[in-house]
Amino acid sequence: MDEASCLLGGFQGSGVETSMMVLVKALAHAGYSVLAQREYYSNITGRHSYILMRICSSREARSLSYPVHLIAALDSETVFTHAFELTEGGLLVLDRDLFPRKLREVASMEEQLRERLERRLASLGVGDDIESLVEHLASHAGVKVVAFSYRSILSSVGEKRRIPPTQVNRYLSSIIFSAVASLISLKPLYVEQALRSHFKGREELVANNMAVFEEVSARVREAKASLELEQPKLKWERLLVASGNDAVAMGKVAGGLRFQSYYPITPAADESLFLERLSYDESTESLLGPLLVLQVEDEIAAVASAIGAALAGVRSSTTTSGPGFDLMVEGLSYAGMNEVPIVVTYYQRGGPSTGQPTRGSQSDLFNAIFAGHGEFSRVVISSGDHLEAFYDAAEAFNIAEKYQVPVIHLLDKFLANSVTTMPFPDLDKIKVERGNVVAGGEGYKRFSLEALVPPRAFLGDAIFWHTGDEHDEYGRITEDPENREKMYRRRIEKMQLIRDELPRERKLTVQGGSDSNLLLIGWGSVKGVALDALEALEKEGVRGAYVNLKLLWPFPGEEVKKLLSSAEDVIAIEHSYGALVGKLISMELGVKVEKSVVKYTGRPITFDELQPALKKILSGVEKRVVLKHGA
Amino acid sequence: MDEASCLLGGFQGSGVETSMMVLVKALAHAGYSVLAQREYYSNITGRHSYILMRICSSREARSLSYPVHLIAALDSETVFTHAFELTEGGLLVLDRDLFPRKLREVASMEEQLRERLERRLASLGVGDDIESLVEHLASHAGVKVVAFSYRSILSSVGEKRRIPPTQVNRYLSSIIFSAVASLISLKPLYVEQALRSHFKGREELVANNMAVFEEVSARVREAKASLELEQPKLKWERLLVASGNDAVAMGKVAGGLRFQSYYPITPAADESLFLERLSYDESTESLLGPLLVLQVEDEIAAVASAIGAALAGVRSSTTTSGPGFDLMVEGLSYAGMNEVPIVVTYYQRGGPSTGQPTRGSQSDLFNAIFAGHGEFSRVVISSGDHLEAFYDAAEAFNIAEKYQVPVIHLLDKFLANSVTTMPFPDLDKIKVERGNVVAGGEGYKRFSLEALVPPRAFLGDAIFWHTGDEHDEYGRITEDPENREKMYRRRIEKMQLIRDELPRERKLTVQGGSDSNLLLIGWGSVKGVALDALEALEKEGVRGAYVNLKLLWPFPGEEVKKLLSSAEDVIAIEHSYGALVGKLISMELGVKVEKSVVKYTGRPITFDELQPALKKILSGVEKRVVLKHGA
Amino acid sequence: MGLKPQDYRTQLWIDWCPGCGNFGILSSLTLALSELSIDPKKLVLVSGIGCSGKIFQYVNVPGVHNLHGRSIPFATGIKLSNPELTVIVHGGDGDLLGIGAGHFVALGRRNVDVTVILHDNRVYGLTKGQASPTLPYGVKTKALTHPNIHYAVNPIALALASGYTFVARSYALEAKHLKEVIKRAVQHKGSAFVDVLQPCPTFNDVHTPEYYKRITYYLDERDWDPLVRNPDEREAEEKLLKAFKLALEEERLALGVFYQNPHVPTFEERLAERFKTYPRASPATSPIGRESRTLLTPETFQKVFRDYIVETLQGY
Amino acid sequence: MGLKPQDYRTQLWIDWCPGCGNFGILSSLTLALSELSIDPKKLVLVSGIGCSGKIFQYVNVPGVHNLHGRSIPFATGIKLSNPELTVIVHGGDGDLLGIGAGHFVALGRRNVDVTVILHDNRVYGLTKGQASPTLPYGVKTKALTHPNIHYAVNPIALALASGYTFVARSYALEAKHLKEVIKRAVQHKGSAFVDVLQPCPTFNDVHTPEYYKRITYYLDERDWDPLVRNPDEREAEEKLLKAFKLALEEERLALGVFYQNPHVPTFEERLAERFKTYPRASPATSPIGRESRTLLTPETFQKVFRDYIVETLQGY
Ligand SMILES: Cc1ncc(C[n+]2csc(CCOP(=O)(O)OP(=O)(O)O)c2C)c(N)n1
Ligand SMILES: Cc1ncc(C[n+]2csc(CCOP(=O)(O)OP(=O)(O)O)c2C)c(N)n1
Ligand code: SF4
Ligand code: SF4
Ligand SMILES: [Mg+2]
Ligand SMILES: [Mg+2]
Repeated sequence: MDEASCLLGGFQGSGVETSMMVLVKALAHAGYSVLAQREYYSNITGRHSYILMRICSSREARSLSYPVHLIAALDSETVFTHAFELTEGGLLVLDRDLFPRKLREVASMEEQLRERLERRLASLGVGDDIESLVEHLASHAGVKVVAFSYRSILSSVGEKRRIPPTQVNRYLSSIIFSAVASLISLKPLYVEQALRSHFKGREELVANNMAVFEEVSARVREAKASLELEQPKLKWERLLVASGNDAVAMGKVAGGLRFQSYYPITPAADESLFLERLSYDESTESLLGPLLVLQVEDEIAAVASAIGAALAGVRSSTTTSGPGFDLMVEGLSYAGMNEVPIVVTYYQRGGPSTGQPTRGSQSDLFNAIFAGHGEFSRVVISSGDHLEAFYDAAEAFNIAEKYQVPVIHLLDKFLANSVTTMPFPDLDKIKVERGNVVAGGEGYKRFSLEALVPPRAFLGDAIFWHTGDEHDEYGRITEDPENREKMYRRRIEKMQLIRDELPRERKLTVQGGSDSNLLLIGWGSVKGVALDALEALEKEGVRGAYVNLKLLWPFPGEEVKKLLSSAEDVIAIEHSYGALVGKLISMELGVKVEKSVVKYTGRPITFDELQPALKKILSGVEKRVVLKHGA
Repeated sequence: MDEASCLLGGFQGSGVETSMMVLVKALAHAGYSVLAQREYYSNITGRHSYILMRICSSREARSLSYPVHLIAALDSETVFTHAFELTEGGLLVLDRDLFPRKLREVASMEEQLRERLERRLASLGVGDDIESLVEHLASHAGVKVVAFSYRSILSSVGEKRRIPPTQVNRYLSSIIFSAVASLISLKPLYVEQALRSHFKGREELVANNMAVFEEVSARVREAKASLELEQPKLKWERLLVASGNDAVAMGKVAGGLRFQSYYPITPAADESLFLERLSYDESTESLLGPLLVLQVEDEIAAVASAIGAALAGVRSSTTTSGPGFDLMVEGLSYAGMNEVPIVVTYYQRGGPSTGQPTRGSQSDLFNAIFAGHGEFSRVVISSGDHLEAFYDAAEAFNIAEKYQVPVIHLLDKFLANSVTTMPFPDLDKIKVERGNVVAGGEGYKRFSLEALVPPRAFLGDAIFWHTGDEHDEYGRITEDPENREKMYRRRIEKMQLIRDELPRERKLTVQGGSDSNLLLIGWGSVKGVALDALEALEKEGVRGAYVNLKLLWPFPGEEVKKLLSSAEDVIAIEHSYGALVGKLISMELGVKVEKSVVKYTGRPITFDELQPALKKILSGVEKRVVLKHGA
Repeated sequence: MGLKPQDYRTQLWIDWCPGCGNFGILSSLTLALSELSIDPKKLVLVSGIGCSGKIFQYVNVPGVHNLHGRSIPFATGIKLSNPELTVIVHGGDGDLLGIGAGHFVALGRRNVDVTVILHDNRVYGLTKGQASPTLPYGVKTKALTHPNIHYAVNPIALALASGYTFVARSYALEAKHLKEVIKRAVQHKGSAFVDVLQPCPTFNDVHTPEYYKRITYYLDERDWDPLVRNPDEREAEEKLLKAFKLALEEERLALGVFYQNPHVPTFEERLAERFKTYPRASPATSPIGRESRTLLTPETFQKVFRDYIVETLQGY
Repeated sequence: MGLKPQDYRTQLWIDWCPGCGNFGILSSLTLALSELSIDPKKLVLVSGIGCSGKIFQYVNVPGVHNLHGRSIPFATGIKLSNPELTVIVHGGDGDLLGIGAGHFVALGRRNVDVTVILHDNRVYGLTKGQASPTLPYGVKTKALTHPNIHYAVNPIALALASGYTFVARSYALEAKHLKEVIKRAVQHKGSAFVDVLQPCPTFNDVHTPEYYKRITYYLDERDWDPLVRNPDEREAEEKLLKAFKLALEEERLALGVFYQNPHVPTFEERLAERFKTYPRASPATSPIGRESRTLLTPETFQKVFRDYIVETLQGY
């Protein structure tokens, strides 16, 4: 195989995430490309969480797949939940001590799933304990079971490394990354390096983990199991292992971020955590200057303080998710009215309301574009993958400052919480363009009507005013209807300027046969899976292209129109119920996008389900396919 | 004439509004139909405010016009601001003592206007004092000037009625309604009744005002001036004199409102003031039961407490404008998620941000429809006039409860702050339908998946749960993907139910020749002026129809499609920059509405400008006309 | 009614971390409810977003898990609409004193008869351990990258300054004390606030059970009398001041009732002065229509809206 | 610099009502600024929405008239980004203590060096006279349909409980006193709060100048010492308590400084402990790019993000 899908599972808090990080880094050291996504409950300890991971030898891992070739389970809930999702002949690594565990004993499992599994086991005539299930899989689905006692591994490691018995349990989750690494036959050096990087040189931990790795490797060898993954053929020397949150944070720093306000919310908070970690780092400070990261009392304060910072001349940003964004809307409208360049990084999660706080969606497109009373210019951009997210996060400031508008960088949980091996960005591409900045001076008119983008001075440099009320060129309240008409129009007409000036590659990218009749259209985290599905279709003789919309607002109508005009089948793909991007196209172009593939379970669209869905549409059986796969 | 336009002006706080109320009531007693709109600054005392009023003898007054036939001015700013807007041969009532006043002395006038007027006077070669201006108008525009000393009126009334000199100034504004009433030759009885009603029987005030009226009448007679308005031919016995705020409040009471929360904001607060006045009224309480009106700490609390009340089984509502609505968005999303029937009355004003707090707009259409993260069902309705607003305010609760959705009643300042002679509503039309309400009981499932609208119990009746997280049928958190898919879909599919079940007349009304090629389309306060413009066009041989969209969301696509398909010229009319209703149509139907008349100065579209604008479009000269008239 | 504490519990698996102080709060709450013999249907548990907020589904009474920070206005709408209901708010320190601080202050001005129970773990639990408004300055709990740069808000002092008429502190792991305090808070007529010190073993590795054991002590009501016994402003002020002084003590944390003034009329009582029929006929218990028709007849319409009605006098 | 008070005034016509207390606040403010010789460009006046908020355009310094209730977070963003600026917040009682109360409390925890001046007219002026959070219970001002059903928040007590390190009360019509208090507030290092009693002749016909004349008195600093003189917790606590007691007095209203503690480090000072270069190099005064390019070179990128960089070890 030149690619494999793996699943690492355990209860929340049992170290699954650490396992993932170590494993991804080890794989990166080996030269594989990896995409790994965390799927977890809105819970701190106890609920089921798992990592879905794609590892590729010869191309970029850009989508996930479920069923998987390998499951490494820390607990029985993982086995019960996912075991049926092993591919024919897949590998199942589990703790032998779990064998007697019964389905009904898994207290943390949600009722609906338990009932479904009970029905399924019953209909298959399989007992409701792990052992029966495992036997069934081995005999009926060719699953290769690698079972050993995790306890015995830990106690032997504990003895060897003289770890106090109360602490040895900490290494439980090391077993699963070790198992995967062993099954792929990763060199110990890669694992060791990964551990060293993850534990920042705390050698004790590294050595203990390596001891686990060795023990597990031995069991894997004993079991004569392996995942036949080809050696990596990718030619990278150095890369980044980063989540979407990380990529955005790095991009912001590259783009000159100086002030970030936030109120904690999933899945946005990790971005600020990254920045906070950095912000008091002496080397960062000496290299870049101060980066102020401020945790505030709510999202209203977050947007308000970010605006304040921007008025002081600082590149400022705030980061949030749906519920928080709702609270920022009034501030956004103020930023529009006062032409304040702020960047709001908006990570979508499952809505409405608190919704599914730790699951993904792309259902907030219209909230990002239309929320806010009154008409004003704003820019909404999105990123198709981690590297795009990095560049876009930096560029967002340029757009904000050049056009003096609030910019919303619309991302989602799928990207935010997936970790990937990301190419090194080309820093030459990162510009810092501040637009029409002036020193002020006598008679300075902050809101001059002379050009669409007025001259901007910073607080401290000149005397001028801001007000959310309609204002004159100096920024003082006026209700004069003629001034109103001109000022209002100027603010809105910036949208056309933005549309005119932004280069095409900031508006959209097209990949695949652009001469083909099939056009998939989507935005954000849909990109990877859409491209993989297209590639697979191409192998079956169907050529198509994917339009990755990057500029969502102002809508790049001209460009999209041209693309649509030559296509026969246009299919919108989105993590939502409404295929909102299709509606947006309809609004802007007056052309209905009738076909769509959507998913709103909170789980990402996976490769295995998208390709058949597209085929169903292409064959004319359906116009709209709702995807539902995933646990 | 069978109709006349009048303008009453003075500085804010000088009694112009009282004048308006008395005059409208007096005209109503006489049997006229009146529409009067307040135009004022976001200011308590001192800035220029005026009333624009249309009085009709033989048909319903439903639009305003500017220029006007009559100006009654309390101060020089009124004269300077509006005098050029008198029709040929119009009447100007003013205080003779103002004659020496110079333009540059009007401190409260905004700079831009002053400069424009200075240029205009200079270019006409007219001096910059009132006297020169008045003379110019009299000689060049046939204006009939009725000037007398207001001071002398007051002092003579003061003497006659023994009013202490310090208090006599309170009657200053009585001069202007008296002047208008006299010029129309209203019977004193009507004026007296109006005063009695306005001052709630405080006879002293009534008598003092009547004394002013008599004095002023005498001066008017002396001046031999009159407005040749025909005697009313309308056949009403009893009507309501109400603002849009009042009409909504009455409708809510009729509809069973029991809890209204609010945070003060223009132009919404007057609705709550109406309800507060009523709420502790013993007769109301004994007739209707308690009506709780709660002023809360902010709009977040407003929507939250309204939701709380609705969960307790109460018809509840909150009322706001753009900035406040922005803060309610997160709550709205919660109401959507928990299928809570609340009514949010949303009065649009000029945005973005604080914008023009006391001016009008319809620029929040998309905020009302799309704000809020995640996808959920909501209903957005609008009202074309006061009577519609009354019915709609009542019906909003039925829609909310029958479909268990938040309903947004989208109105605007133009309607809110205009007072009209409103026909008596037909109470038989007011239904109270509570939908699927149950008592609960064992195993009660608040969010049953069995029907699109689940059974609703009230707090106190049963044990069940609510959560903004995705939930199971009992209302308990679950993240199960299958439950998610079903629950999410059920909540959204209610939209189709609403679309299917609502009768056509709740979706839209069409007036005019529906067989014609010309279709004007708009919503809310556009209705009156659109109908008047159509009527005028018809006199010129152009037949057309006006589509008054009442259901804005879910969009009545079928019905609109049918209407559009037969029309050649479709023109959207809206108080906005973007003609948003056209974009909404485009989104829903995939048909672009290319022609529009828009206005975004904060002033209402007036009859005099709409008709020519439509003609410009019909003749093919323009596709989009931006109206700018009004002071 | 003889319901046992466990009758107030649902059967759901609880997903708090092992050792979490929330377990203690939950069990003291159900103990208190059982001793108070509250009809489960007539109780509403309103909770915010956070680990704390999840308590709503573990208690077998109607639950309204709402928005982060908004429990107090939700509770206000519920309670005033149907004053027959007993309403208890549970929230975290972020929920009630961070994003919800404005509502917290506003409730003090209203004295609506609801109980507010603060799960005070000094961190934002559910978002993975950021500093909450009650985390003291300079403390670095597990998930912080750096010691806390903010000072802490003092919940007791803030409640006293805001006008709460019952203010107490208890500790999640002192089941009996907490149960008693909750009982008194629920029985108190007016806005009651209980600051419950709550260990969060997962993220707050500084304010541990050992820490609280060391730092807390019980108020001895033999020499500490928090109750304002007479409707007398002087007594109220004096006791408020003493409570405030006690609230400022940070070296040791007193557990018990800091202040209780039963003489301030509740919002409901003030409403009842205005409505003749409230709370007997409340918004929730008064009819709103007659057989699918409006309550308003043409006659009542004319009475209620008399000020807006004009008769044409044409012909007079 | 020798600027006169009128140099701090713009030429705009002022649209407050005749007799409005805001005129007094405006003139005391410009007096104070002139006596403090503040460079107008280096001052930022941040104001909320309300009659009070309009002050921003009458003062000839950079003004940020923002959203209703949000001045404090706006001011925080400005001040922390550029600590060279002097930042003064003006807001109404609805603005700062109604919709903005959450931010008001949060600022107390931060002690950012800004001054907050409350225009306390006890009504919502600009929306036509509704009750504000500072209107006492039972009072019926002109525009209310019924006496106020809410109790009032006590601004001074709330500020003290929230952690403001300078808390004072003055009166809009006592020009000299107010000017002095504003000066001291602006000079105070930390979050300073001034509650300015402000007549609103248009809507508040109860709390008139006559009323304030009757009810107010000056604190005599010969026997009232609000200043915490030593960095000593005990002294601070004692003075805070005394201030709180004074704040509870409602029969007569003291004018003057209630409490001042200059020993609590400001947020800026606490930041400076962490950033080596702050406030000298602040976000506003440090470069963000080199000639339209990012500051990050490939080398610095690798240093800054070292934790995220992985070398492929293929071949090892
Ligand atoms: C508007 C909004 N902002 C942010 C969040 C994310 N959020 C969820 S729980 C929480 C804080 C939890 O802290 P706390 O209130 O102290 O409760 P705890 O978990 O500690 O019990 C936050 C910020 C949210 N749900 N809504
Ligand atoms: C979010 C929001 N809600 C409501 C308003 C309307 N509003 C304008 S001023 C004001 C209150 C004014 O009262 P206060 O803050 O006391 O200031 P004052 O006018 O008395 O000086 C309100 C509620 C608004 N502008 N924004
Ligand atoms: S994170 Fe803390 S508060 Fe939340 S459940 Fe775990 S221990 Fe309890
Ligand atoms: S309403 Fe009151 S506060 Fe506002 S300007 Fe007038 S007097 Fe001043
Ligand atoms: Mg907490
Ligand atoms: Mg006020």
